[in-house]
Order: sequence, then C-alpha cells, then structure tokens
Amino acid sequence: MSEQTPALRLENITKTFPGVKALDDVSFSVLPGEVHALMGENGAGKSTLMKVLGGLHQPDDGQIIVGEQPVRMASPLDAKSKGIVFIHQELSLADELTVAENIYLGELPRKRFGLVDWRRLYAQTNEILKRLNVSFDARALVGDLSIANQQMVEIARALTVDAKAVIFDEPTASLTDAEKVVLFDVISDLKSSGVGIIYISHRMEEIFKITDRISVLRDGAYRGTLETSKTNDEDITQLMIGRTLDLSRNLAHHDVGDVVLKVDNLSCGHLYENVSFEVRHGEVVGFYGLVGAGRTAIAETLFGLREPTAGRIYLDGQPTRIHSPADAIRRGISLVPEDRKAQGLVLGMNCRDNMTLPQVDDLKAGPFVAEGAEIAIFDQYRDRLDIRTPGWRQSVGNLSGGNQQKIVIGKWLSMHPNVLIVDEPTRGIDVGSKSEIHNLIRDLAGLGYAVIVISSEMPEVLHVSDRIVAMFSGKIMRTFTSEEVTEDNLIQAISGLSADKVA
Amino acid sequence: LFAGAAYADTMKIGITQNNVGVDSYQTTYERAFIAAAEANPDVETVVLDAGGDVARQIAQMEDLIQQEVDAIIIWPTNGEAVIPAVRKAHNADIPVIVTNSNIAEQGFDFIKSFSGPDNITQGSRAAEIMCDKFKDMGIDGEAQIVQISGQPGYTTAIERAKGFEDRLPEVCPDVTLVETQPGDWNREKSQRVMEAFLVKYDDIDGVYSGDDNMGVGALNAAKAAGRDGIIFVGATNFAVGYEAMERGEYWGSIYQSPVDDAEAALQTAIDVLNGEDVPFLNYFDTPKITHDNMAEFSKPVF
Amino acid sequence: MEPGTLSTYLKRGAIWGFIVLELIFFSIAGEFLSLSDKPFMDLDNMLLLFKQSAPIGIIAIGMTLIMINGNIDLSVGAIFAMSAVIFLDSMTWPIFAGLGDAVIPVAWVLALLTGVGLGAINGLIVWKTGVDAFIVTLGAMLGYRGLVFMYNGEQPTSHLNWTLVDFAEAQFLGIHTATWFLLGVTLVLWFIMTRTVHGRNAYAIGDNREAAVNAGIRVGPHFLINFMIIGFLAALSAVVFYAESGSVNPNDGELYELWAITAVVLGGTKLAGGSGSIISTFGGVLAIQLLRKGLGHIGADTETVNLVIGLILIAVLFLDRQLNLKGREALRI
Amino acid sequence: MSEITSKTANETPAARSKGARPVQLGVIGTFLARQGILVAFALFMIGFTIANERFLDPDNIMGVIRSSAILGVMALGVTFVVISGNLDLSVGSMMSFATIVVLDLHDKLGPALAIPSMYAMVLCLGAFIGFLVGYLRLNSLIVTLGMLSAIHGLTLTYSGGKNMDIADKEGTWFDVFGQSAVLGIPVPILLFALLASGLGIMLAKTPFGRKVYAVGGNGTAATFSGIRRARVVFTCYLISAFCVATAGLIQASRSLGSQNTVGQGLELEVLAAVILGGASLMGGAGTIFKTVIGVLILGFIQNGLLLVGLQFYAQYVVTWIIIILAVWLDIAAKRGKLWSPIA
Ligand SMILES: Nc1ncnc2c1ncn2[C@@H]1O[C@H](COP(=O)(O)OP(=O)(O)OP(=O)(O)O)[C@@H](O)[C@H]1O
Ligand SMILES: Nc1ncnc2c1ncn2[C@@H]1O[C@H](COP(=O)(O)OP(=O)(O)OP(=O)(O)O)[C@@H](O)[C@H]1O
Ligand SMILES: [Mg+2]
Ligand SMILES: [Mg+2]
Repeated sequence: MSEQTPALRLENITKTFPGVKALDDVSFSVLPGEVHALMGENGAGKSTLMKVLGGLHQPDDGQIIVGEQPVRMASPLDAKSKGIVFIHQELSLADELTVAENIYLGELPRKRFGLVDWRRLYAQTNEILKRLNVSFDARALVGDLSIANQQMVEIARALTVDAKAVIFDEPTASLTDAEKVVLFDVISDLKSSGVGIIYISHRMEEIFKITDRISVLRDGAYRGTLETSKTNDEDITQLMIGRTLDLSRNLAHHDVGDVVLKVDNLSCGHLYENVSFEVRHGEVVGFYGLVGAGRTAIAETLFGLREPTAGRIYLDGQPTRIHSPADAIRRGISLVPEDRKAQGLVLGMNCRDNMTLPQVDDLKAGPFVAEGAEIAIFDQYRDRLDIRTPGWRQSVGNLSGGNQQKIVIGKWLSMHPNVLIVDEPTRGIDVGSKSEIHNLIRDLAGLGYAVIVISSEMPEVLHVSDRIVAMFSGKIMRTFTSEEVTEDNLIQAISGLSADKVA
Repeated sequence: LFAGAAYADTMKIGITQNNVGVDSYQTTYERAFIAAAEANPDVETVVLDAGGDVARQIAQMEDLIQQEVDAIIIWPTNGEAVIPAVRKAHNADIPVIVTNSNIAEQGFDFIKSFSGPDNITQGSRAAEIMCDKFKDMGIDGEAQIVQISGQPGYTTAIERAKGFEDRLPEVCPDVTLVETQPGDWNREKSQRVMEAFLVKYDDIDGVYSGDDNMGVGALNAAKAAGRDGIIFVGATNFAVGYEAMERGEYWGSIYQSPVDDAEAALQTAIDVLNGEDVPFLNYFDTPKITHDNMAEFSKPVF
Repeated sequence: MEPGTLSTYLKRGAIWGFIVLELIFFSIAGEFLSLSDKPFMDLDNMLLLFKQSAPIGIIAIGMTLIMINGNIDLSVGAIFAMSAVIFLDSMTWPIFAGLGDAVIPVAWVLALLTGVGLGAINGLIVWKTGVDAFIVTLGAMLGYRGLVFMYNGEQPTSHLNWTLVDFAEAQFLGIHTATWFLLGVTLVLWFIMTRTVHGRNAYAIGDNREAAVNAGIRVGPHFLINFMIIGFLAALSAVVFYAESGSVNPNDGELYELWAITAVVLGGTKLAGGSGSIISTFGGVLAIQLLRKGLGHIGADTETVNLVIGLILIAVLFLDRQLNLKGREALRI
Repeated sequence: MSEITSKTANETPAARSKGARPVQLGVIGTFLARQGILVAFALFMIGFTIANERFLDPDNIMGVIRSSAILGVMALGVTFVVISGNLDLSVGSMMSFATIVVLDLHDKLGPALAIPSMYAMVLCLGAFIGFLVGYLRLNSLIVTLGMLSAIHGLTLTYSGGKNMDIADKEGTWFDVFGQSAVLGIPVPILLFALLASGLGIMLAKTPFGRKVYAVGGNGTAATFSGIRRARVVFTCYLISAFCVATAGLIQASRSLGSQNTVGQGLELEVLAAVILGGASLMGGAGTIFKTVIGVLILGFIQNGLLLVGLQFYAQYVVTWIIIILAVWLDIAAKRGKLWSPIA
C-alpha cells in the first residue's frame, strides 16, 4: 500500500447509546481515489460510524482528521462544508419537491437577494441526470418516483459538490441491475477524479467488483482491513462473523401439496392486469421483475390493501374476497412489506410490542395482554433470527437497519401463516442472516406453508424458489420451474422480450 | 330563523350585539328585540352578533352602512374601539344609538343617544345595599368583603366594579374590600374563585359579584363549605338569583331586565327616526332589589 | 415543475370553486331574505370584503409559511393583542410627547418590533429546546396573553388618533388601506415561498425534516426566522387594524389563531407540512369572511351562524378529500 | 489467509478531541428530567406551602382535586385521542351541551332517564366525529374545530340561549354526582379516580390500548399489522365523548343549573393538561397517570396563585413557563441532552 495521505481518517472512535456500545475504539481511513468497503453484520456499527463522520452523531471519544487537520463535525452542514457527502441508508428526500430541488437540497443555486437561480438549477440537474442515464425529469416530483428512482436521486447528490469523500450506505439495496451499472460508473468516475469513497454493502459480488480495500467491523469493534484483490468471500465472512459460512449449501426441497392460493385473471387498474398463478402447500414461488413491474401491488391486493378491479382470488379452492389486512390475517395470509420504516414498524414502540402487534388480540390473559407470552415469542424469534438488541424494551427505531428488518420478519413468522408473502425480505440484511432467512423460508415450505418471495435480487430468487414468476410492466410474462430457469431466460422474460411465451 | 324581508317605507334598523349566547341576558335581549320589532309593523330589523370580537363588530357596522339601513343600534364590544366605525355611520347620515353599555365620550358627537342601564350607578347601588345590610347587622365597622368581577376588559364589568369600589368607602368607610378576582360572567369559574377565597380568608362577611350568575356560583361554594352568614350582593338579577333570594340565601341585587333594555333601545331608535327629541343619556331604571322588597318585582324570565 | 404554475392552482382550485358557490348562494338568497335593496355582489360590498378580511388574512398568510414548515403558531392572537397594546400605548408615552403626529411611525416600529420579539422568543425555544412548536406556542398563547393583561391590568388600552383613523379609512384607487396591506403581504410572501431559497427550504423542512437536516439546512435558525416573520405579520395586522379602532381589550385576538389555521387549511395546506400555497390561503380567508358576511346579509341568527360555519368547515374538508381522492386502485390504509 | 494490514489509524495516542461537547445530563439529571413532571409538581407544592400555609390544608387539597375533577375527566378521554394521533378541540363545547341537555331533561324525564339519554346524545356526537376522523380520514384539528362551533350552535338552539336550571333543587337526588361524598371523599373525585384507573388499565394493559399506541405511532404500519385503524380512532372519540358526558354530569349535578358556555375554553386547558403529562401530539406516547398529574398541576397552580393573591393572569404566565419546562425536561431526558441537537 502506498504511503499516500488519507483523504480522511477516523481515529479511536467510541460511541455509546443507552445500553449499547455501538462503536468501540474504531479507526478507519480512506485514501483519495480509493473505494473502501465497510463491512459487518447487521448492527455492527457501520452506519453509526458513518453518522459520526457525517456530523449526525458526536463521538464519545476519538477524532476525525480531514487531510491533515483534526476537525469536529458539529453538524451535517459542517461535514458537507468539509467535503463529505453522505448518501444515507434510509431514503432522505422531500417528496413534495422536485428532483432538482432534492438533489440540491440545502445548496440551491442562488441569485442576488437569496433568490433561487432556477435556470442554473435545472441546467446543472439535467447534466447530472444525463450522466446517470435515468428516465425521469428534473422537474418531476420525487414523491411520484419509484423507490429505485428515488434512490438514484439520492445518489445524484454525490455529483453536486467537489467532495473529498463520498459515503454510500447500502446504495444498492433497492436498485436493479441496470441502475447498479450506472451507480458503479458514477463511482468509478468519482474515483478517477481522486475522491475517496466509503462503500457499505452486504453484497459480496459488488464488493469484489468495485472496491479496493475492505474494512470489517464486528460488534462495534474494528476487526481489520483486507485488500480486495488478495482476499475472498470466506475470509471476509470469517472476519465478520467469526466463522465461515457455506453459502453454496443446497436448500432442502420438499414435495408440494394442494393448491392453497389461486389467482385468476386478477387486475388492479393500471398496476397489473390479468394476472393468474397458483401457490401450493410446501412451495416457494418467486416473483421477479424490474422495479414497478407490479409485484408489490399484487402482494398488497392479496393482503387486502388494494381492491382488485377484476378477477378472483381462491383460497383452498374457495373464491374469496379480502377486504382488509385484518381479513387477510384471519385467513392465514401474512405480508412482510417492502418498506419497513413506513409499513413494517412502529418506530417508537419497543421490539416486543412490534413483534406481537398482529396477534395482540389473541395473546390475552383475561381482558389483558399476556405479556409473558409476548416475551416468550420475542425471545424465540430473537434467537432464531439472531436479532441484536439489548432487550425487548429497546425501541425499534434505535435498532440497526438490518435488525429492524428481522423484527418485521419475526413478526410475521410468529403468526404461522398458511400463505406467507415476503416482499424484498433480505433488503439490508447481512450475509450470515441472509442465508439464515433463506433456510428459514425453505423450512417453512417444508412445514407446509405456501410462500411467495418477491425479490429484485436474481440470485435470491433463483436460490429459494421452486417456481419463478417473471413479471414485466404489470403482466406475467412467464412462469418457470426451477429446472427450466436460467439467468438468461429470466432476464429475457422480465425485459418484456418473451411476451408470446406465457406459460 | 331569519329576520324579515325588505319593504319600502318601513324603518330599517340594524343592530350589532356584543356576544349573544354567552349568557342568557344577551340571548333574552336578542329575543325581546326581535319580538318588539315584529310587533311593530313599521319596523324591519337586521340582527347581527359580533361574538365578542371588535373586528367583527366593526365589519358589521360597515355592512350595515353599506346596506343603507335607516338607523344602527350598537352594543359595543369595546366602548372606544368602535368610535371610528360609529363616526363612519354618522358621516353616512345614519343615526347611531348605543345600547346597554356606552361608548367613550370622544364618540358622543357621533351618536344620537345612549339607551341602557347606568352601570356605574348600579355598582354604587350595590355598595349601598351591602353597606345598609352591614349596618343592620352592626358589623359595618369591621366587615371584610371580596369581589368577583365580570369578564376582564368589558365595559360593563369595569363600570360596575368602579361604581362599587368608589361608592363603598363613601358609605361604609370601615368595610374593607380584601380582594377582587374575575369570574368571567361564568358560574363555575366564580365558584372556583370563591372556593379559594374561602380557604384563604377565615372571615368573609360579604361578596359582591358583577352579576347574579356569578353570585350564585359563589353562593354554591359557600354552601358547600358550610360557611353561613355571608351577605351576597350581585347585579342583573337572574332567575337563579331571584330564587336564592326567595330562599333567603342571597341578599340583594340590581333589578335589570333585558326586555326593558331591548325595548328601550328599539324605541329610542324609532323615536330618533321619527324626529322626536330623545335624551342623550337615556337610562332606564335599574332599582335595588333585596330579600325585603322582592315581592315588588316579578321573577326574571332569564 | 417550477412552483407556481397554472396547473398547481387548478389542482388546488377547490377553494375558489367554493367561493363562487358562496357568491351565487348569497346573491340568490339575498334577493329573498335580505333587508337591503342592494345586491350582495355590489362592488362596494366586495371591496369591503377584502378590507374586512385583512386582520385575520394577514395573520393567515404568515400561518401558511409556518404550517408549510410543519409547525403551527397558536400564539398569534396574543401577539396581535400585545403589539396592539404597545402600538396604542406608546403614542401616549411622555418621551414621545414632542413628536406630534410623527409619533405614529415610531409607534408602528415599536409595535412591529414587539411582534418580531415575541415571535423570536417562540422561535428560539423551538430551536434550542426542540420542543414541538404546537406545545411552545400553546404555552405562549397563555403566557403572552398574561403579559397583555399585566401591562394594563384588565383595562382596555386606548388612544384614538384621528390622523391615524383617517389614514386607515382612506381609499387609494378605491381600495382600502387595510386591503393594500393584505395584498402586499400576500404578494411578498408568495414571492418568498416560490422564488427564494428560504421559501424552498421551508417546503423541504416541512416535507422531511430529517432529510433537510441531513442535507445541511440549518433548521433551527430557519424556524427562528419564520416565527419572527409571523410575529411581524401578527403585529402588522394589529397595527393596521388598531389604526382604525384605537382601543384594544386585553382579550382581543382570542381565537384568531384558530380562524387563521382554518383559513390556511381551507386553502389546502396540509397540517403535516411540506405543501401549501399562499394564494390558496388568500382564498381560504376570503371564503370564511364571505361566509360570515353572507350569513349576516341574509339575517341568520347566532346559533345558525355557529352551526353553519362549523359544518361548512367539515364539508369543505370532505369535498377537498373527495376531489383529491386517488383512484379505486389506491392503497387502503 | 490473505494479509491483514495493521490498523490504518495513527498508532500514536491521538489528542482527544477538545471541542465543546453538547451538554450531557448526568445520572441525577436524567432521573430528575425523566420524572420532570413529578419533580415540578413537588416543587410547586413546596413553594406554595411556603407562600401560604393554608395551601396544604386538607380541605383545600380536596377542594382543588374536586374542582379539577371535571377538567380531569375530560382530559382522560382526550389522552386517548391524542395518543391515537389526533386532537379533540370540541370537548369544551360538547361539555356545555351535555350539561345543558341533562339539566333540561332532568325536569322533563326525571333524572333516571335524563342521564342515559344525555349519554346517548353525547356519544352520538362523539360517534359523528369518530366517523369523520376515523372512517373518512378527515383532519381532526379542523373537524373538531368545526364541531366546536357547530355544537355551540346546537346548544344554543337547544336551550334557546337561556340558562338552564333545575326547578326543584332541594327535592332531587341528582346532586349526588357533584355535591355528595362517600366516606368523606367527594363523589366527583371518586368518579375521576374510578375512570382514571379504569381507562389507565385499559390503555396500558389491554390489546385495545396497545392498538391505540400503534395507530398513533405509525398508522400505516398498524394497518399493515391488521389493526383496524378507523375503528380504533372511532373508539377513542367515543371514549372521549363518554368522558365529556361524565364531566357534564358532574358539572350539572354540582351546580344544578348552568349557562350555555360553561365548558367554553376548556378544550385548551384540557389539551394543556394532557401535554403537561407528556403525551406527544404526534401520537403514540403518553399515559393516563401522567395526564392525571398534568391535571393536578394545572389545578394546583390555579389554586396556589389565587391563594398567594396573584392576579389570575399571572397564572397564564406561570402555566406557560411550566408547560415548556416540563415538556423540555421530558424530551431532554429522552435524548440525553439538554439542548436540542437541531442546528
Ligand atoms: N440512536 C440510537 N440509539 C440507540 N442505539 C442505537 C442508535 N443508533 C444505533 N444504535 C445501535 O447501535 C448499533 C449499531 O447500529 P448501526 O446502525 O451502526 O449498524 P449497521 O452496522 O449499520 O447495521 P445494518 O447493516 O443493519 O445497517 C446497533 O446495535 C443499534 O441498535
Ligand atoms: N406511478 C406511481 N405513483 C406512485 N406510486 C406508485 C406508482 N407506481 C407504483 N407505485 C407504488 O409503488 C409500489 C410498488 O409498485 P409495483 O407493485 O408496481 O412495483 P414492484 O414490482 O413491486 O417494484 P418494486 O417494489 O421493486 O419497486 C406500490 O406500492 C405502488 O403503490
Ligand atoms: Mg446501517
Ligand atoms: Mg416491490
């Protein structure tokens, strides 16, 4: 490694939250023109470290050095003025403003008297959007964009200033492959202009594709730094979780039973049309497609959140109308929603209450909630899903992103549904837990559950599904069995190239 | 529900009231006014309510001027703030009659007449009732009283308190007024205020309240605390006050009828429009009423 | 979208449709029920409408800014009263005795400073303590009102200055002084909200405060400025109104905050913040004043006025909801 | 095994950052702040006792609690509404309505029928608001503001604007709710205590209570968890209406007569008490116990200042300061910092 001056250094950073030592004497540095990955399990402290760097948290101890100077990052503004751009793990956008205003949030170009220089704003934004090769307009409202496009807006912010360092906190969690390519181009541009890049991700293939070095955190402590070119999956996971993982383990496949759920020519406005499929006991059906293909909307319909405009749903052979989530739950349907923050969790509530929320009516001792039973459920799923939290009293908002996701999964697993729908179940989940969740999904199928997995990660869909439904623009293009599916024909199907081959 | 439609050759009289519905005096006034106007075939009225808001009252004055009524009766929310609006009516040649509580002297040039009770006199009469009773009881040398005044800021409340406070030392120099707190014309509020007074002062001989509604609230507090022998004097004899007086729990008040008040105001306006001479300060009489002479008065309807 | 395009106005057009309905209704009903020979939509009457909208209107315009910001200010009624007290009282202060009518601008400045100062106190508390604006200003609504009472006991504060009254009653180009102020304030605030960085930041903060903080917008000072602006406007409203009336009761301005908020919400601004328009608030103010005026015009009595205003408020909210309802396929949450 | 580079950070012990730290609350500070409302309460009681020895007089204490009972009962219901993420500004107006109606019906139907009829009517109003806010999802601030005005109009129409008084004040048992005592404890206090414990347990321990917190904390997530959000909100307004009706009953029974505006302005006092108790206006946080403390603080401030002889408006200023300090300390304890971190 050359003896370059790092673009920035974090030295001996310690940060505690009530009951949690999130960072323990962590040191870390980024060189100019380097892509430096930060890895670790969910709750290892990656986001917290970056928030310290970005001025969102003050460290209890330790210091930050930019160039040669020790500095204090008093606020995000402060960090920004010192050349640090932070692309957050959770979307951080104003829905009612335009794309351009969001990209330049906090630094709108000005004319005299504090007036906004609209012309310059749109000219600059258009340039950036062109570079990102996106389909939306600078004047579009961010709230009207899909989550993936919103993520692209977030990424566009990295290009607005002359940054010393750019932090990407799980930028690809909700991007599809095409957008990832664009993102990686952006990163390599930044890199060649000498910007230091910190890249947080749980996806190994990305890490190997774009990073130069990898630093690993475990339980808030620094575990070491690896050179990407000289390492492999196993070493990284070894460092991350203290043991090796067999990622290529074959998943159990079971005999499938009767049809549980049958959907016949279902349509919902323009969201999806004439969708038909069935799911059997013991079967995992994967739904794969591009962003906006209509998968989430189907899940929402099955869960009683949307009224279908045409078609029928059959449960156990009976035609059924599902009026509300309460209705769906009563009929044994569970949905792990796509957006954990908005749809999955009451952030101010504690972990236990969140987890038992759907069954609070059933967990009763007399007229009261049986808190003992609740704690038992919580403990069971905390162990099973390896949820890192100081205890059930911790409010969910204080958990790391991945652990929050696990709470949501635990919440729905504990309902023992007949039909389990999981929408992007492993978004933001670390490798270890991810394979654990995949195993779990297979195990559930083994127990006779019918499982629908919606995912934008092709390996995931290929890995867990017995059958795969490929969607494009609100229509089912083709249904594959696990034998006939290949990466190529799947990609073809979801790009709308094989409309004639509907299975 | 709605006041009558327009005919030519009748007198169109507009009234903007202070705050109807806040107590039954004002409501009874409004009904009596409408009834009196309906009984008179030559009169048409527009009845508006300012809801206690000066801005709204000024707007209503402007509206009445704009509608070209023949005369305007105003029950001011604030005796000074409405003067410019009254001047506007005056400049538009619309005679203005003030009712119930007067406007400030600066505005006297712009009004034709004031019709209503004399609140200052009412206050002093209440002081006299209280003092006379103390003299009868022989405690005028050491009696202590408390006052519960009306809604802060309103002319009627201020004038009654002033009349009472000015007159009391003249007639009973040795009686002390130990404390005054507002009861906002509200029976419950006044009850709470009185409860605190009772805790604070072991010796309360008399209570003067800005109207009987509040007086009865104070009476309830005293009854609940088992404190007998307190002399209650109020103003504007409400039905509850009259009943308490019948039972001998409430000593005296000022008899003031909203019906008289409303009819006097309407009549003054009609007289002005007919070109008759009306006295500038057209007080209607508000006599003293006590447990002793209450037989002379009929029970108030409100 | 450059903010302020025609399409946004059309989308937020419910309030203007409502105003038209009111005009039609009161014109027709007035024919049968009103004592007046003049039509409701008489030009003078409409000019008066604008003038009478001014006291609450000026405050409501400021409230729009606060609410777009995701905050609320319940203390405006008390600030209004306090500024009025200073305005009227300062004209009688002995130190200004020699000034003659030149005291007027001095009193204006003092009153406006009072408003800005009280607003700044709210803003500072919100900024420094992080207590929600609703709570801070609910407290201030009581506290400032207490200060008003303390200033002059329970007596009204009065100073009738006929020069001022003449100024306030003047009509320039047929339009009343108060209307000019209302229009001016509307225009300036509209300009700020649509054209300046401060205005756009106000939307951003109201929409997603965390995002704004993350993006480096200094939210605290921003709030402070906005509370100073609404304090200023509450004071301006007082100054304009009391020029014409010359006397303030200590409880004047009570419930103004609720009427101002009502006007803002009628204009389509969301309570959650992030969206809203000054021009629509202007419509909301007119709609309320029109309702009051119209009900007076047709001679409705007190209980009817209360009942109707309350129910209309709910009805407008309901209609607005129906108009903006997403299609049948919308998510049922 | 690939090469693991040594820590990239400078090995020499780095100069500890010397920059100004945000003020952190110590252990005691955090405890005090967490119990901020109770501490404030205790300080108040001590202060007033020093200022006026009669303050701690049992009669006075009893009197304050009794007259706070009406406000308190209303605050209990509003706590549910606020935790579910909504507001209720109509409670004052509705309380006037309840009082007037029960007094009127007392003479027409007799007390035994008047009370249930009044409850039915007030619950209908509550159901109407609950329907608008819960099922139609209209904004609660505006809906209840509208209802504040509309119910006032309704009350005036009902009563013809007149005061309502029971004709035979001596011969009715109707005064038990407001004026009598059981075992030396005034009935209003008993009713308040009874409702507070019942509703307190309901909120803290039952599935319904849990759902109220969930709906207020994140309505969308609650819906996704199968909670019928509209029904929860609707029920909260029914509870609020029930409390208001009880408050009206106590009020009517206490004075056996009333004016139309008896509850006017109470909505804001109630809200102040609920906020003092630490309920979040964003929804999702608050408890009945703390609301009760909030109510008592307001009651004792009013009474204490009156005893000390301060003008009523001094109470406004004091309430202002108390509200802000109490809420500030409360959130400071939660975030562990005195000053807000927002820039
Ligand atoms: N504001 C907070 N209050 C209390 N604990 C917190 C807070 N923020 C983070 N934590 C805790 O700090 C630890 C580190 O969290 P962090 O978000 O940094 O994890 P992460 O490495 O980014 O995980 P993920 O991959 O899931 O995003 C977690 O145990 C989390 O619960
Ligand atoms: N034009 C749109 N405007 C606003 N929201 C939309 C729009 N299109 C889709 N959505 C919302 O986005 C969510 C996802 O939509 P959809 O089901 O069509 O996509 P998907 O295939 O699940 O893709 P992904 O979840 O990967 O974005 C849905 O909840 C839907 O309400
Ligand atoms: Mg993270
Ligand atoms: Mg999706």
